[in-house]
Amino acid sequence: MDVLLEMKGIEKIYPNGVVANQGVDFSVAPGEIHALVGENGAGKTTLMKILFGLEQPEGGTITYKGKPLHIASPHVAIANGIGMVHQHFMLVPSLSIAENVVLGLEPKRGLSFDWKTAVSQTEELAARYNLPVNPTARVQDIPVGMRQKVEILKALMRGAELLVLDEPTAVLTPQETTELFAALKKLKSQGHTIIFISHKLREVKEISDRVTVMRAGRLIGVTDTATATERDISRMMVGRDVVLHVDKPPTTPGDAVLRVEGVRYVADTGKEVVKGVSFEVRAGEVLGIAGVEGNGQRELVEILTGLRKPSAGRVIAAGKNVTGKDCRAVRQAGVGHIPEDRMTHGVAGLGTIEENLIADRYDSKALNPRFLLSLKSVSELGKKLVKEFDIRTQSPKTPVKMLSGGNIQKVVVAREFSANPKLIVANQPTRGVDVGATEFIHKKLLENCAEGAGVLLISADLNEVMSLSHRLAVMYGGEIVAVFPNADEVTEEELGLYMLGVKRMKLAAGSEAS
Amino acid sequence: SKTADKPAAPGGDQNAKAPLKVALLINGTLGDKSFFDSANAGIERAKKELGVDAKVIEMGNDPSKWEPTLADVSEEKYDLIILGTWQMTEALQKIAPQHPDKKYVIFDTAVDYTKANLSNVYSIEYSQNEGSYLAGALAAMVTNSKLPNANDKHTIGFLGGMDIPVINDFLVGYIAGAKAVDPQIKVAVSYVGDFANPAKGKEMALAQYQQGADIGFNVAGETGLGQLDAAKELKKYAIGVDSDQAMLFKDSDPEKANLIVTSMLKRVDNSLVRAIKLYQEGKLTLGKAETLGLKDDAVGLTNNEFYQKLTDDAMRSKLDDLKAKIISGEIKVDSAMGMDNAKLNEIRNSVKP
Amino acid sequence: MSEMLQAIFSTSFAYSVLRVTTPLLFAALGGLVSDLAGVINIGLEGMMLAGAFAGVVVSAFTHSAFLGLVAAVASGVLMALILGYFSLKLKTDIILAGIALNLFASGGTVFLLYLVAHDKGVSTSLASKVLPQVTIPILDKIPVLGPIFSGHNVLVYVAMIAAVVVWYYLYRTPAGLRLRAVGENPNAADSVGISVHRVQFTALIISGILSGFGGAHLSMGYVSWFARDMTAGRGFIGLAAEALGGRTPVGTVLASVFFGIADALSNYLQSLSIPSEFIQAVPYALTVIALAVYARQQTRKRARLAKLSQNPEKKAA
Amino acid sequence: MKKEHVFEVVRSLVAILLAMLLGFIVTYLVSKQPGEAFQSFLTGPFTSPRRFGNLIEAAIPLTFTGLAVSMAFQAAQFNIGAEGQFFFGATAATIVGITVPAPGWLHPILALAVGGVAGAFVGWIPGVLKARWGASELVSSLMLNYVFFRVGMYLINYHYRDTTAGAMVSLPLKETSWLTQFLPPTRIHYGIFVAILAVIFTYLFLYRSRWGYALRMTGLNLPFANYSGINTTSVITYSQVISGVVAGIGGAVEMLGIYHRFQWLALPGYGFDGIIVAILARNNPLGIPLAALFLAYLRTGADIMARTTDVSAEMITVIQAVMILLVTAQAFLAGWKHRIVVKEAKQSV
Ligand SMILES: Nc1ncnc2c1ncn2[C@@H]1O[C@H](COP(=O)(O)OP(=O)(O)OP(=O)(O)O)[C@@H](O)[C@H]1O
Ligand SMILES: Nc1ncnc2c1ncn2[C@@H]1O[C@H](COP(=O)(O)OP(=O)(O)OP(=O)(O)O)[C@@H](O)[C@H]1O
Ligand SMILES: [Mg+2]
Ligand SMILES: [Mg+2]
Repeated sequence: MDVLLEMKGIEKIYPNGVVANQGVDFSVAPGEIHALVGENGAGKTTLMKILFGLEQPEGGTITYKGKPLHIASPHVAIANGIGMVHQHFMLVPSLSIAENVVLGLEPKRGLSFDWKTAVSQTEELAARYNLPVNPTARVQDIPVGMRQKVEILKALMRGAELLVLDEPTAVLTPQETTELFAALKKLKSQGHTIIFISHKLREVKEISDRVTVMRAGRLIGVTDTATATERDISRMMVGRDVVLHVDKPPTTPGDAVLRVEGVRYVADTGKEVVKGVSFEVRAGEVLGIAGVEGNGQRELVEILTGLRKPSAGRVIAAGKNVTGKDCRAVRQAGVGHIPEDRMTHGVAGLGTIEENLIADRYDSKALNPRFLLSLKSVSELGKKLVKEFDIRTQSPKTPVKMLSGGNIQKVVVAREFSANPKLIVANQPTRGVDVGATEFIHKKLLENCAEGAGVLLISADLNEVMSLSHRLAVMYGGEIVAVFPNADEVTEEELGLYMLGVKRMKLAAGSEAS
Repeated sequence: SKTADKPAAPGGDQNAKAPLKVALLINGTLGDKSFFDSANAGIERAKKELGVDAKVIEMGNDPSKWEPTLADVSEEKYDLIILGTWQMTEALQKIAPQHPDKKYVIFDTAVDYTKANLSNVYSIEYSQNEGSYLAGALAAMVTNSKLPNANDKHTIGFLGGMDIPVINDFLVGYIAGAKAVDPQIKVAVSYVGDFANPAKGKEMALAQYQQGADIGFNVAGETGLGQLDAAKELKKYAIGVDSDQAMLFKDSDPEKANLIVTSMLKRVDNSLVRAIKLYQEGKLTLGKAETLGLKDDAVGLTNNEFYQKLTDDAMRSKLDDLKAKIISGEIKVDSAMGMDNAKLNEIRNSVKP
Repeated sequence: MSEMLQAIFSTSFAYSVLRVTTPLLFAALGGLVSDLAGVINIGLEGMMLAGAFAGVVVSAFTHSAFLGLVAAVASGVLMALILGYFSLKLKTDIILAGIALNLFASGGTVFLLYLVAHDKGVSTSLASKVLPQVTIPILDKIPVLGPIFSGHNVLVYVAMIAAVVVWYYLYRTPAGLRLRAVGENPNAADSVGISVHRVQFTALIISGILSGFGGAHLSMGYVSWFARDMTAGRGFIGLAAEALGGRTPVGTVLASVFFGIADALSNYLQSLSIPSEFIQAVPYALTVIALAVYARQQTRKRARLAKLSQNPEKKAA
Repeated sequence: MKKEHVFEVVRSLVAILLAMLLGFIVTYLVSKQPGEAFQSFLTGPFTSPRRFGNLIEAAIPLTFTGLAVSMAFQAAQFNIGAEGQFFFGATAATIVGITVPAPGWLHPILALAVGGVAGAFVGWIPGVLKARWGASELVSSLMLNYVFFRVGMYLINYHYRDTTAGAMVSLPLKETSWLTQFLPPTRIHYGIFVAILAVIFTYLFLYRSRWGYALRMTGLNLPFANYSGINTTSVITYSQVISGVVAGIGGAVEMLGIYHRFQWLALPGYGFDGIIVAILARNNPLGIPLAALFLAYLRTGADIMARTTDVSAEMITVIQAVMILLVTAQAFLAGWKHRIVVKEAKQSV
């Protein structure tokens, strides 16, 4: 079989001593879609960063198109037709899409940057690969799905023949994922080669020709996708069998722990992004809110949790009116919150695990028996939670930043769940988290629910909302457009139609989703 | 062995071959174009003319370092330690009695001889107010003169570095001298608030000139040099201070030099050479303070080619007359030293434009 | 008093505002360029000082004001390279490196001044050159405008042009696009093959060039010699002006002019019977007040926007 | 891990040596007595008790401003204003020292307290402007230095000036207010204990109190702190206020311990030095006194060198700048460090 890229014996040790890659052999055939999978922290991103010249390996060789290639910087990679779409987007928020796409290859007229050509080049490219975007929009104003497209366009603009996509679907809706896959297949048919990283094995099965599995910095194996089942792959990844589907226990919901009444929110730009949303969450139930990102879910969650003040409406959490109150008041009412972006809101990266675990209770009597913080109590709490929530770390005193994404998420979950909340607002709780950790977080979520907490679950991962929720609502354009009292009676496709605004239910105003 | 060649007892011991060891402590830095530079010049002259072995030590602008430096230097092998300014008096009053074998000269201030046994300290004071009196008189004559750049307003300027006693001592003399010549005189007074910001000094001087002054006196260290640039730019006159500022620019910028009528100097250099010489001769009046003024030529206006060119006989004879009266005691010039703010304000307000 | 008011509403006051503003503007623009590239430049003060010094010395020895200016700019650049080498290559904390650079310039210039001029304070013994004053032909004849805008030192005009050039460079050229991208998200720039270090070095060099001009204006325009520490905090004021101006070229120019006016005002206010200390504090106090007022207004504007739509909702309810 | 610590020490030593070498080369070029000059620089501070005392005395104010700056830095706030806070604290303490009649033990405490309050006030302004309206604390704290310098000068000049003095100085402080110098011939004074207390206080505050925890989390990640229920508005304000208190007390200590009457005509520069100290100590309160001693050692050695040899004070400023640059160069010898890390990681795998 032909080989386009061959990485041999790749070794990578980060300056902090983490061994991220250990003698990894990885090869890709021309024209294939090759999936790379593994648990959080397995070293996938690192391997790809080496390929793209963002990191330098301590050992190993790279052969590309039959010739040895030393990739000293992304510049070299780009010049050789290697493109990469990063797990954490690498875009400049204040610039327009067109500017982001042409950055580094700017068209010129005289001395000036040729804005018109930049726009038309972006348009052409978008049309050619069927990735429609609005070139003049600023990146900071566009939804995540669109950003994903911009990233791909960026790579294609540079003539990428080998395209690396690091977890591109983590933030997409099923429809968007379908669109993306269509685009990828088109690329493949045009002769591009694609490396595809994902934690969603279903997608891997759907799109890839072959799969390489990594665990703890080592290569575990390569198989043809067609001959392996999801279960096989996940066993290779984790080293044990994983329960891929949760059985949520039946529930008899109690009193309302959250009542949202006619909440509205107007952004700085003057645009109304939440348009009079009302619903209720009862003790012991999971209410799922599905929706494409950027339809007001983020603002809604931030209003419910005290990060934003609503422009109008009321929020009653655990019987207390917390409308317009700050996070502290909301927390005191008994609300836990798993935020969408763990690195921005969920943790202080440079703080230790312990420090992050006490963030919501640092001033409690238990931790401050006298005047000072009791280091002993803090450390006991840390040890207890690290154990209980299976946070993989050398010590609770390790800075959170050193953990892999999945483990960082567990830190957040540990803090929020251990506070015995009456209501949990969980926004994308397992985004970018590997199968093992996802299983764990789901289990914990349902446990809390069974103990009587109400859960509001917001997720772009349909599989997740559908399997965990008792009731389901769909948000589109700042409104709730559909409510399903029994989540088990809906199909993915139907949900997708509501999410994209194609369909819409007639709901009585004020009593939506109640 | 080190103790063997300990310098001989000071005071004109003829058989001592070892030259007199002198230290000059600068509580600031050199390059002030003012009395530190002048003191330094005096030491240079003493090296040449009197054969002393001297070291100049810059202590910088941090007052907390001054006392320990003085203490340190007092323990080293110097015979005569020279220092200046009022800020050093308290330290000297503390340290001098601990080193009776060392001799000290302090200039531009006097120690309080009642506070301790200071029989090894000689103090030199200058009547800068007397010199400034003459500068004020000259300024008043210039503004009323027919000189090409003089206007018909009776306004003169004063650019001070800061609103502090040493500077105000110049001001008080200056105002008094100006009033003596022209009772109608107005004096625009500005303080820059900084001794090392010549651009700001220039800006303030420009403001004074634009508000009617046609001559100004700068007493502001480097900041004051900005006034000279302002004078050149607007074709007005200036009076320098502490070093002969016309001569500073004689070669590098004659146009500017031509506008500097004179400079008011404190001749620290002369007074130090004199003190060292007296010491070598064993005649220095240690344990006492001396005030040097116009009569000792320790303060006064510079007489150079530009002064000659810009002033006429009448002006010069008037100045000579005033000088004689001050020396004879017929005119008593007020001093800002020890003056309170109320009195000072009264003086400033009496000539406010 | 009336003479003072007359002076303040005169053309010469406006003229002096431009002159006072010039060195601040150079520093502020220099600070802006490096700040937008993600390197905060605390060393502007030192860069200016080096420029002021080199301009005087070289013009004195070559008898050419132009070569002096070139040297001023070159030494600003040299300081920028030192700052860049330590902060970008050796990863010295950028703020610390800036402070060290200022120390370095402060000590180094006096040391060299002593070597060349045998003076530790001012360079008056060197016959250094000044840059010419420029009379602008037609403008010159127009009342009011002529006396305000014509007849300035050439660097005053260079500063005005520099403001436009900096704007153009930052917002209209590919290099400016890259520079802003690097400042906002270095990873993004890196991922498209732009060398972050090279862009940041370039930004520092531009910063050095502008500071060099600013220094030259002080010692070869404003006054005609070098004096120790003669920048007297202007580099910091420039940095403040850039921050006050919201990190945009237009804002930076406005903030610099604002500071220039406040400073010029304080020079004229001395004839009031107010203790000089208070008058000297005027420019700084005004800056704090302006900063507070502006920030407060921004906060209010945001609050007002968010409230706007409450009204329709209230009506509906 | 251990080897990494060894490496840090070695790296710093090599950097210092290199800076010294550079300094020596320059000294060699400009001095007729380079050997002697350099020796006096290195060993000068240890050649007499008084000189050693100078080192300690110099480290005291640096400790205060270093602590002050690091407190703000820990909250991710800039504080260029320590300068003005220090200055105004000293001014306020001067006034108390001159005017208030109080017994010997109470007087200094009172003066320190008032100095702290004055510093707090100067720190409060940028804090509250930032917290309420997001106004850049870099601009406001810098500008306030210049403002409060003038306010202080006005107070002394117009209300507490010693009119009998031949310079702009305040009336002498009452002896009851002095922090006694207890180790003659040095001028080491009781202020050193205040400094030690300040170090312990800031350490406990930052690492052992709930307010310090809130402050650090705000500094590490402001949105996170907000989300966790920390009142970040008040944290930002109090970080600047406490920073001001520490700097203000520092100014007061310096005034009561060393000066005994106010005599500054310019800002003394401890604020900027405090930034150097804070960065050298990586904002760790326990490292601050060491960093302050290091800087004080450089300065004292330099003074002695300038005083006893023909090397000028300016040259020394240059050498200091080079040392600070090299010693804090993170990437200096980084390649070597990486090889050590790689070797260790490979062994442990
Ligand atoms: N810049 C870095 N410095 C230090 N350690 C790092 C760095 N980047 C990654 N690591 C560590 O290297 C290991 C491999 O990380 P990598 O990002 O390659 O994992 P991954 O397989 O992409 O994980 P995920 O699925 O969570 O994205 C992890 O332990 C991680 O903590
Ligand atoms: N300079 C660094 N030092 C230490 N750890 C780092 C550094 N840079 C990144 N890391 C950590 O390495 C880990 C891997 O980083 P990466 O960006 O590849 O993905 P990740 O956060 O693990 O991904 P995911 O979002 O899929 O969980 C992260 O936990 C990150 O915080
Ligand atoms: Mg990854
Ligand atoms: Mg006249």
